[in-house]
Amino acid sequence: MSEGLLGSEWFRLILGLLIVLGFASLNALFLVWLERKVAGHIQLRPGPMEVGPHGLLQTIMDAIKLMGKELILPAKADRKLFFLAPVLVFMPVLVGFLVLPFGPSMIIRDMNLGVLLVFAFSTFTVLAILAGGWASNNKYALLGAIRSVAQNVAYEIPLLLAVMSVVLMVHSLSFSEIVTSQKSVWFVFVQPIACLIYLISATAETNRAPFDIPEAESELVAGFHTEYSGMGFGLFFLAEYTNMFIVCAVATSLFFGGWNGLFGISLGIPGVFWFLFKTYALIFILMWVRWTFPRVRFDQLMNFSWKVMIPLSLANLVVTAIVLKLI
Amino acid sequence: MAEQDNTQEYRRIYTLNLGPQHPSTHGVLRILLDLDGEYIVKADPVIGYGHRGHEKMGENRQYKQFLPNASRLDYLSGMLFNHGFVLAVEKLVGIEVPERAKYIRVIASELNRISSHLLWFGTYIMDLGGFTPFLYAFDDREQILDILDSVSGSRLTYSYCRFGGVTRDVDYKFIDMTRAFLKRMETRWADYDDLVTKNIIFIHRTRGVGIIDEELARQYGVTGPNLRACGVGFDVRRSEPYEVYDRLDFEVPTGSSGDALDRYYVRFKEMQQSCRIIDQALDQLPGGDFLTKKVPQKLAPPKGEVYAAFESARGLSAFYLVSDGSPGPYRCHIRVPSFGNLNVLSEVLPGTLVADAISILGSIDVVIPEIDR
Amino acid sequence: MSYFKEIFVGGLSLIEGMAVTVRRLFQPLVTVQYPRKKIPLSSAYRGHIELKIFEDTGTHKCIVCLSCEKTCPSGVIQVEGVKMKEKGPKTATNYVIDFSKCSLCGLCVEICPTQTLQYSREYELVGETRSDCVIDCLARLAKQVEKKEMETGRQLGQGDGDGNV
Amino acid sequence: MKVKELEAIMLEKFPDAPLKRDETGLTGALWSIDVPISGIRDAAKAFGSAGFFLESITALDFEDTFELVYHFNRYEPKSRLVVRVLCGHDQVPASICDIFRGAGWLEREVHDFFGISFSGNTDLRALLLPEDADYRPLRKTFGKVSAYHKREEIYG
Repeated sequence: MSEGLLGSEWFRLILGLLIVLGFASLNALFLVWLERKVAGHIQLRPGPMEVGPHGLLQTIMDAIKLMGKELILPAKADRKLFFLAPVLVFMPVLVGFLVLPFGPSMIIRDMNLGVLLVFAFSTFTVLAILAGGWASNNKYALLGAIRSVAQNVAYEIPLLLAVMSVVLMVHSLSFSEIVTSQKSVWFVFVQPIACLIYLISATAETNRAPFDIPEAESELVAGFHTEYSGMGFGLFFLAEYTNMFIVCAVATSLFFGGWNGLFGISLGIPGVFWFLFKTYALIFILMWVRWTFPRVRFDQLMNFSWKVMIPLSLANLVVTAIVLKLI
Repeated sequence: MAEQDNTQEYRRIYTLNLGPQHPSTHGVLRILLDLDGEYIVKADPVIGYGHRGHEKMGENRQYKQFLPNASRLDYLSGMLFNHGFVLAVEKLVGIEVPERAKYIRVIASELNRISSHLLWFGTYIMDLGGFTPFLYAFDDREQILDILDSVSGSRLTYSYCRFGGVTRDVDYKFIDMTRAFLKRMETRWADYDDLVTKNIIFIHRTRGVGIIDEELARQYGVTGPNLRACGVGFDVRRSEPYEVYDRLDFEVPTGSSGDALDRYYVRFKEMQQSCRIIDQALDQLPGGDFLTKKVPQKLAPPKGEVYAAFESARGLSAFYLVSDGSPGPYRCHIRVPSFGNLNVLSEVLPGTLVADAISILGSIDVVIPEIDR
Repeated sequence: MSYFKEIFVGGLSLIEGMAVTVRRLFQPLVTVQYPRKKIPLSSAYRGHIELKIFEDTGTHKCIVCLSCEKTCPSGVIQVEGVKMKEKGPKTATNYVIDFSKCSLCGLCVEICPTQTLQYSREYELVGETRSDCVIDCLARLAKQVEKKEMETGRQLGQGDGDGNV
Repeated sequence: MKVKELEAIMLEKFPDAPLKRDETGLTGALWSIDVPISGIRDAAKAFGSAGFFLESITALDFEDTFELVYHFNRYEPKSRLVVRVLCGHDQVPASICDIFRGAGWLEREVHDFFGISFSGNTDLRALLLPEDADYRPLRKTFGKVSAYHKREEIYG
């Protein structure tokens, strides 16, 4: 009986969800700490140092503080939408965890449409951002929300085209199959341009600097979450970092061989550690980029997408298709 | 039908209140922006939030009592304003300044100019969204503050110059620290070039943005690096050399197109020129007194007036003092460069994006409390 | 062609920028964890003013000439004194500064005829009310004298002791 | 434009108040000219076409009159020029904000501090003072004042 329970799909799902919830929150807190540490050391200062060893508990304390704060509703704001938006922004990000291949047997639900599911749901966040920006009844928030929509639409296309080149090579939308086919050679060596396009578009998708124009601090104060306080803001924050983890995890499994070691050499390290190591390395690069560059302007961002990224990704896709056909 | 169109047009344009509390208005500035989408239709800067009545204070104080006020006008170049005020009073009363004091003042002023420009550099990149150069610039600026602290005892509002000299002589430690700073900066310029000047994103954010041409600058009395960026090599240190600037060899860097990128270049090169000036001044630094003994405790200048111009970090500044023979001025007017530099915004901003507005505002380098006085 | 060139040069410039920041990642930190570690004050540091202790008298030399009070631009200083002897200068009975108004210009220190004013080296100042900013310099001096006597183990100022030289 | 030409123009326009040259430059201005209140715009136009820019406008409050002081300068060494305009306490000088567009704010500031209105400047809202300020802080009748002189007591 118990074996039946353990093996049942439902048990697996519920356990998975619980693990995902815990992991997502802790991971986001860790990432915030990591971001502050990376930023600090790049800027020749130590970052958080006071709470816990090397400030490790700082973000946990911050989260507790955020939970204790009052949720302020601006005058004439759309009450329902205003409170719905932070929830809406966080839920789709969690769904992405369902199909992420942490290890050969560590996928909560190995769907044959896994890649599609992740991107379908990650697109959903833009709706929440729009809702939050609109409901705030604040011009800065609205401007940020509008920018966010335009940006996401523009960068979704090269992102998906880049993913498409990989999918064409594997003939599958399932993460485990994509990862398995990178056993000997990672796709980053086969598809370097697609990988670069994916990483740039993913940065834009997650609204990270230098593409953080929806929340452009020096222009729009805080962009779409200007009016959010307490845990409302906390959820946006959490979603941003979880989203960052997801895009990097997807990049890891699409281009950097997922749980596989380099050229099939795993050094006896379990696959899940390979996966996490590579994901965090990618996250580190995103942070490094963020703390180096100034922000691009809105129209330049769009130009870059439509004039450089999309033609490039289309060309890459066509070349991939032709080469595959010839082989 | 026509009426309906009008109402639609009316709704298209909305007002955004940029400031007084906003992350990048450099002090308490408010700009009323009429926007069409993200494009600016009309801009109206509103100032005066930091008005302290320095000019009225000047009338009610003795000349030397106004000394601490001078550095508080433009707190980023406190030494320069302090220096400028002392120049004005010395001119009015006719006080001879020892050579050594002149050199010390020039060194201190140029150090302050670099620190002001470094702060501008950092905050400007921060306005554009890059946070890290800000802290690198502050790291360098900290060296200057340490140097000035070691001689004036203060880090921001120096109050270092006195009528007829300076409060405290410089020692070998000061000279060594300054030399070490100059040496350090030689390697830093290359880093700034790699990190910012050559950066494609930065260039795209600033090239062709917020063009102030010569005619516009003349109309609004724009001075300083903003004027030099449009190709006019006008610098008070050159045109009316005060102290020992005529004995020092330095260039007045100019740009060509007057856009934000040129303003950046000009300020960047100015920092390097200031380093050159300091280097020469240290070489030429003579011995002797640092403060003349002949200044009476109670100044009694002759009746008359003086208009003493000097080059602050932001441009042509001047103290206009009218004396009625009493120990305090009858009228004390301060010409501040940021006034004209900000005034021009109402003509530069329309037609640009909100993001550009921030870029332009940062690039003209205003200090609002200086305007508010 | 210029299109590709710009992408290439632009990309290169971005990588150069990242090289600068990553180099910093391995450089020693420049900041100091303040309350745990402190930077030495510069010798010229200007704190609020205080009365100097003279070795010969063991106290200050204020003669209540009121120069500092008159020269202060902001009316920070309040001095009161009484005449202890028929001839000679007054002795200060009250020397109070309101530090909240002080702009640290140093005019009082420069004008003092007996050089009995100096800048203190106090910089960790905090107050909860306005009255916390009011510093009684004579009381402060008395404490400093006491401390100095404890340290050196001898009575300061074997002279006449009331400020006269 | 050469200095000679400018001097000729000014002499033609204001025959009884020639352009005075101060060789010592002790006051900071190389030339000075006293212009009647009706002649501000003519003078400003002449300086504008001679390539001058407006450095500052300020006023002095004397017991008998206001004195408006305009400082012009050129992008050349030592060419500052000061224009003095006597303006009675109830007189309204003409605005030069269409000749020098930057003059608008400077006139607003003078209006703020002294209550001098400039005819032709349509935007005389308070610039540095609060919007509802009804006091003129730099007049010698406001607040603490150390002295209030007649003009000749200072300028002789």
